[in-house]
Amino acid sequence: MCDTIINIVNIVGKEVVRTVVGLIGVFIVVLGNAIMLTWTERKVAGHIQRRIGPKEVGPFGLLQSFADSVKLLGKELLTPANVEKPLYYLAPTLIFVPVLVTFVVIPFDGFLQVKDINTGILVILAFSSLTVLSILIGGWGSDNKYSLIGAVRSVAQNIAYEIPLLLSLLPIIFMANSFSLRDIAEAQRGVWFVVYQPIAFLIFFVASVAETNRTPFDLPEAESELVAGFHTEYSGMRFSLFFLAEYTNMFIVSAIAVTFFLGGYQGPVLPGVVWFFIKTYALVFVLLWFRWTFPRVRFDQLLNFSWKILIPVSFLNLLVTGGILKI
Amino acid sequence: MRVIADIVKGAYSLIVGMGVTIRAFFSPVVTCQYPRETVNISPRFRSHTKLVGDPENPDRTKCIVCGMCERNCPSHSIKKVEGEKKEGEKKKTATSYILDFTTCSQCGMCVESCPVDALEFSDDYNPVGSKREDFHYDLVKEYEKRKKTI
Amino acid sequence: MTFGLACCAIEMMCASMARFDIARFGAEVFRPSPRQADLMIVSGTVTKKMAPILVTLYEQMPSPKWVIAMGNCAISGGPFVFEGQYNLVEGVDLLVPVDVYVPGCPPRPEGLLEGLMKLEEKITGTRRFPVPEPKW
Amino acid sequence: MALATKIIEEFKPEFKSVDIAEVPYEKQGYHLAIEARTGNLLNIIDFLDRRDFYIIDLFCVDYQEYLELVYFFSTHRELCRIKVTLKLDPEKPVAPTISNVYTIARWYEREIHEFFGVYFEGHPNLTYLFLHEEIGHYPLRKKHVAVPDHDKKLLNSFKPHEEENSFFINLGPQHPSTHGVLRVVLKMDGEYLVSAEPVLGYLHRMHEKMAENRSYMQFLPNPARMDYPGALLFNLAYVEAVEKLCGIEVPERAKYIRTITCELNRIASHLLWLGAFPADLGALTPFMYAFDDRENILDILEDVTGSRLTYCYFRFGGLYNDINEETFIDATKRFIERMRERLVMYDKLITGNVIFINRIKNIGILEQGQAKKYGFSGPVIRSTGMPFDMRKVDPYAAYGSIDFEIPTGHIGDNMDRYLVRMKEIEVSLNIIEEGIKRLPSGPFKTEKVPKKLKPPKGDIYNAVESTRGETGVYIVSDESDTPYRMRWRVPSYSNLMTFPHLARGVLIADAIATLGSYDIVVPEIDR
Amino acid sequence: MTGMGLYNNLNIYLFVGLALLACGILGVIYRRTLVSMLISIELIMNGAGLNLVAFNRFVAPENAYGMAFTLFIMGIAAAEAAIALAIIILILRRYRHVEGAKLKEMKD
Amino acid sequence: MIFADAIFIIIVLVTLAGALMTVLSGSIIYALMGLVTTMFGIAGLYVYLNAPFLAMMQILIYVGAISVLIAFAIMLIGPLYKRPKEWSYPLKLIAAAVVALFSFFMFAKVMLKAQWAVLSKPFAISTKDIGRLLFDRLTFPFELISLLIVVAIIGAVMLSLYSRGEK
Repeated sequence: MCDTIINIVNIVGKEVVRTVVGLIGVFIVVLGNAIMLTWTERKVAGHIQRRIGPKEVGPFGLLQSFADSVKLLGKELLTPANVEKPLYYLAPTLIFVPVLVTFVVIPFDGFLQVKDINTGILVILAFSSLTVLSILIGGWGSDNKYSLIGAVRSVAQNIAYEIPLLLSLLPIIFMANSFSLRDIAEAQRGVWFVVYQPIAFLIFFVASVAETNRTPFDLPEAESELVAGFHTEYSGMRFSLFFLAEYTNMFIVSAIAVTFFLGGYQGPVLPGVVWFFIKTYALVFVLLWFRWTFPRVRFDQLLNFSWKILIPVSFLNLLVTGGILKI
Repeated sequence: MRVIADIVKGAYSLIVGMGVTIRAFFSPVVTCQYPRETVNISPRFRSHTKLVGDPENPDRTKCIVCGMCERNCPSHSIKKVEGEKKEGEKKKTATSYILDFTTCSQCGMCVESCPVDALEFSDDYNPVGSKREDFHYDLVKEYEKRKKTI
Repeated sequence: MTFGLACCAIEMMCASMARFDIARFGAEVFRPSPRQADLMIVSGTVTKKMAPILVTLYEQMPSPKWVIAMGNCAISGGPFVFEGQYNLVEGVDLLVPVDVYVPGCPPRPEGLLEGLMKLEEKITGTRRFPVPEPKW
Repeated sequence: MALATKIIEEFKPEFKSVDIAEVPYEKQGYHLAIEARTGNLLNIIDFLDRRDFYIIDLFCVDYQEYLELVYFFSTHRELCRIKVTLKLDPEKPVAPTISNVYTIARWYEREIHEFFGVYFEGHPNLTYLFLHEEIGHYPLRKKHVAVPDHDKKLLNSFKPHEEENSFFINLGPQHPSTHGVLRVVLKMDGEYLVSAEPVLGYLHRMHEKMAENRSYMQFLPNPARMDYPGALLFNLAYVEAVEKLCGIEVPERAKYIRTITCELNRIASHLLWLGAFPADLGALTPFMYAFDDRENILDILEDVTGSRLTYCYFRFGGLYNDINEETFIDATKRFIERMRERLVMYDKLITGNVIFINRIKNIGILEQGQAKKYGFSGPVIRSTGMPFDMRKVDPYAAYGSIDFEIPTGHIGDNMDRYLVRMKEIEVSLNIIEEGIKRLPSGPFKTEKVPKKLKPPKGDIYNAVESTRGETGVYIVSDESDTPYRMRWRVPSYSNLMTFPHLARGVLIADAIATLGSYDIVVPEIDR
Repeated sequence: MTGMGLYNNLNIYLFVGLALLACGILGVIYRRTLVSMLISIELIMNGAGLNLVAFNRFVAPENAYGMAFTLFIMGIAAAEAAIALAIIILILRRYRHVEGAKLKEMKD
Repeated sequence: MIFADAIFIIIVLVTLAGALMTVLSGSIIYALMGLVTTMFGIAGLYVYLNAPFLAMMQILIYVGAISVLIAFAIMLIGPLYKRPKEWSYPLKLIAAAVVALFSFFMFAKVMLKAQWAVLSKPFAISTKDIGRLLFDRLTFPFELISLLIVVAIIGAVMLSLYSRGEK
């Protein structure tokens, strides 16, 4: 048995095996995370609102999201009559690509990483723009006015917030002198970057809330205005893919924030991967906390906030960082 | 300068709001877990009506089939109030009293108009059914059922 | 999926609020879009003007789908039925198949929860929850 | 009544041939009655418009031999209700439109048109507002009158015709933010609204028609279904109207209990709105908190009235049953204390929130001058800075003997509407406290109410301040035990009709915030 | 087990670049609206960039001039797209359409 | 490495298919999708050319910025409920095809004729090298590009302001 495995490994090459195993791991993490996060979200929402939240299915309602996903799988796959079929079908699949790709470069631990690419952060930033695109074609293809408006909003919002997101990461790249996420995490062995770059951290966090379309920036799916935004016409499995992607994106932005600002997997006593998850979920909790506290901003306010406050401030921050580092 | 002050003030207000919610997060829940425990329901709660038994003769209800409730009901939910005069009794005894609960508006008009106080609101606060006809209660039969359990 | 029409809609909201917390059964996600809904709770009077919309929404829901008629108005037109009425649908079951009826005007939130349990009983054949004791 | 005499003095020289009669206000609820004719109606309307009268209501009564249009006017400064009537030929009812003087009349006239078949000359858009396509007769006419074919075309006629470069969105009838079944057809230009047109009638439950089929007693449960969040207040409007009509005295204790329970109900209703309004803006948690508080009130009221929502508690001449002195007062006091604490919490959570402030400040500004044209009332008018409150203007129940302030806003934007309502909760708490302090003992019901009410011939208008504004009921009695005609003047109707005006050219998100700030209850509008 | 090493063949990259150029030309002529013309121009630019990198890789591997110039191309493309789209939206506001062939006024 | 070859061929085909989709599809949104596909294909080719940094920049700039910008413009242009259909005269298609094919074959001829001095040296240029080059040797063009972008941004803003004022 062992021999065959070693043989296979030798034939295909170690790197390939590592990648494949890693991808399978990523898939499991994605699914588990989404299920876990939906449960957490509902539970957190419940307790913030002084109620219990899911409870009756499984212990503490832990099986609730599981049951829900099984239900979603069992639902009829409705395709509305007027949709542009190729686009309509493509969107949920496409939204899953960046989710899977970005997981490849996230260092869960010094060792636990599918592949350390030396342009790691570029990979994440490059592929995360695909999310917008899939929202766009989903909204366009649904032939529904609400979806379309939701999609347009989403695009404008993403253009606006991608810039401060990038600009707030640049100082860290300056300081760590690398694009690789593992190098950046390693560079924080002593002091976390959040100490040097609190403003960048804040900007990054705000921008990433906007990028993941969470309250207070959840305009593309603003329930009271646009019914369900871009996924109004999606049902069953396809809808669940959007759903899954949303929760995974939450995890990803938190993970990046942790890697860049909060020392990644560094931490005393406990193994790195545990620290990583603790930090990440703490940030996710803050995201949830935001959602259940704040109202939604208006569209023009949203754009103004990015263009008039976040971008200038992050530019300034970048300038100051560059100046201090080099002079 | 004012812009910065505004931003700081705004951020502070957001933090205050978050403080409120986090305090709620850690305070005890107010949920009453319904099927396992129930809320205290006021004894005055109005559900559908029931007939009250005659304290002197538990076999019959207080209803004397005068038809007041039937006439006074705003939505004609009370149908077929019929009765017969039994031997040795002064008043009529109800044999059928059909309440169509699906059109009732729980106003209490029937209870109020009953001259002999034969009607009372029941405690059935959570009726469900899978047919419309489930809620065409025959109050006389209900009374007899209830009588047996007592 | 909510289909709040009238008075009962408020009680339906109450059911999802802190006191009764429909979320315990994992049913708090009131989806605004029919495409993502499983259950339509018709709570309130269905008028003739509303009827075609209700049917459309029901048809937009992916199967398997269920309907709860909540409140007397939805069941039979309730107290608004009178001779010569011109604007009511006397019972939502004339439009779409109804699985569970929850009578009352309006029913208490417990009624709705009980209705959900009844629906579960209807789907799975067993009742997982205890029957609450009669009160007094 | 100074204003009434002044009006008579000014009216007589200007309209020599028109009858103007003074009416006993205590009996009929209005001061003056003017009988207009088709020729001079517009002049009379103009006369009233110049004197800052606003239009309370406009409706029609079918007296078989003639149709009567009834215009109710009053001023915001001083109570002086004037009834202007106009008789029409039932075979060919045509009246001049007053919609270019009073904008709100545009919708009232549409309503009359579809329910009675009256045509209004010069009306810009005489299409159906409430009814659905299958109706073949004019429902509120006493005799069956079929709808002529050319009229049928106007049924549900608001189907937007597609135009270049603009597109339409149906906000509702099933849309998360409409709080029910309101439909607003929005014409959009990108994110901006070009125009908004409400379409009503998705919850038209024929209350007015039903009243003609039921006795006075049997109609009692209905008002509660009209405005379910503030059921008791509507109940009170109706009960008081009938009491005035029949001359039934109400004991003091009943008056006080009515006041207290009404104020509790007002808080419950405001709390419902307080939950729904931030939910429109995307914050869902205040919804839960508000309902949590509301649940407390419901417990108190359930203990008294027996139901949670659609109370049917007041009876002619008193109440259904007395309150349980100890538990009720205890619970209420506890609630007041708790609510005061919670108001501080709401201030922190919502009022102070910068996002919230930015979302609603300076959005949807209603000017004071428009109050005359639209006749909106309640918190909506008070937010413009006009201290107009039926509780003060025309005191009923025990409001006359309790002192309270009327919170007002400044510019009439969404923020003001929000603040006024929040303030009103506080004021209501004070009223309840005061009421409990003064609660007299005694009977809760007069004994002298006949089992079968047969009020004398005549009509009456009675108004109360419901949670949304001036709620009036107008009853015509013909000595039988059923009302001949009952008309409800509902505040949400006139409040909502300012929405098309406010929604022009704003962002859709702002429009939804504005709609939320009105606190619309659709069954009330549709009746 | 060695393959053909196709990816080590300069000509293939050049052909792909050329195909992109041809497609771009086709698109610029054939497409109707200004936006799709812009898209086609992006194709041409990409073809050029691909060529540059390919030459850099195969002909002059000791320095990175080709890559640097590809980066410049990307920068120019971004600037061009921004300006072009602004102009297109301007045209849209003015003429209510964005069809290249219908813009007669510019010629006059 | 047959595996690498296969993937390479797939990438080339995807690139070409994307390009064809861009120019021939009926609807503008499909054209955009074609463009995105092409960009991804080219990024793949860059990876094969040992230029991962460029590949990432390609995706970041073209997919993340330019495509999204174009998509946004499309949303603004098409009256939202109307799908602008891309039709043209078949004659024009033929003409365009002739021109395109002509240029294709002409350049192909030139290309095949030329003898490139292909060096088989190992190609190992890292991101750092590109950076060095950009800031040491090519500072002036780099600054020019920055200037161009600044001018473009200002121009775009001015244009939009102008059109808003006109409205």
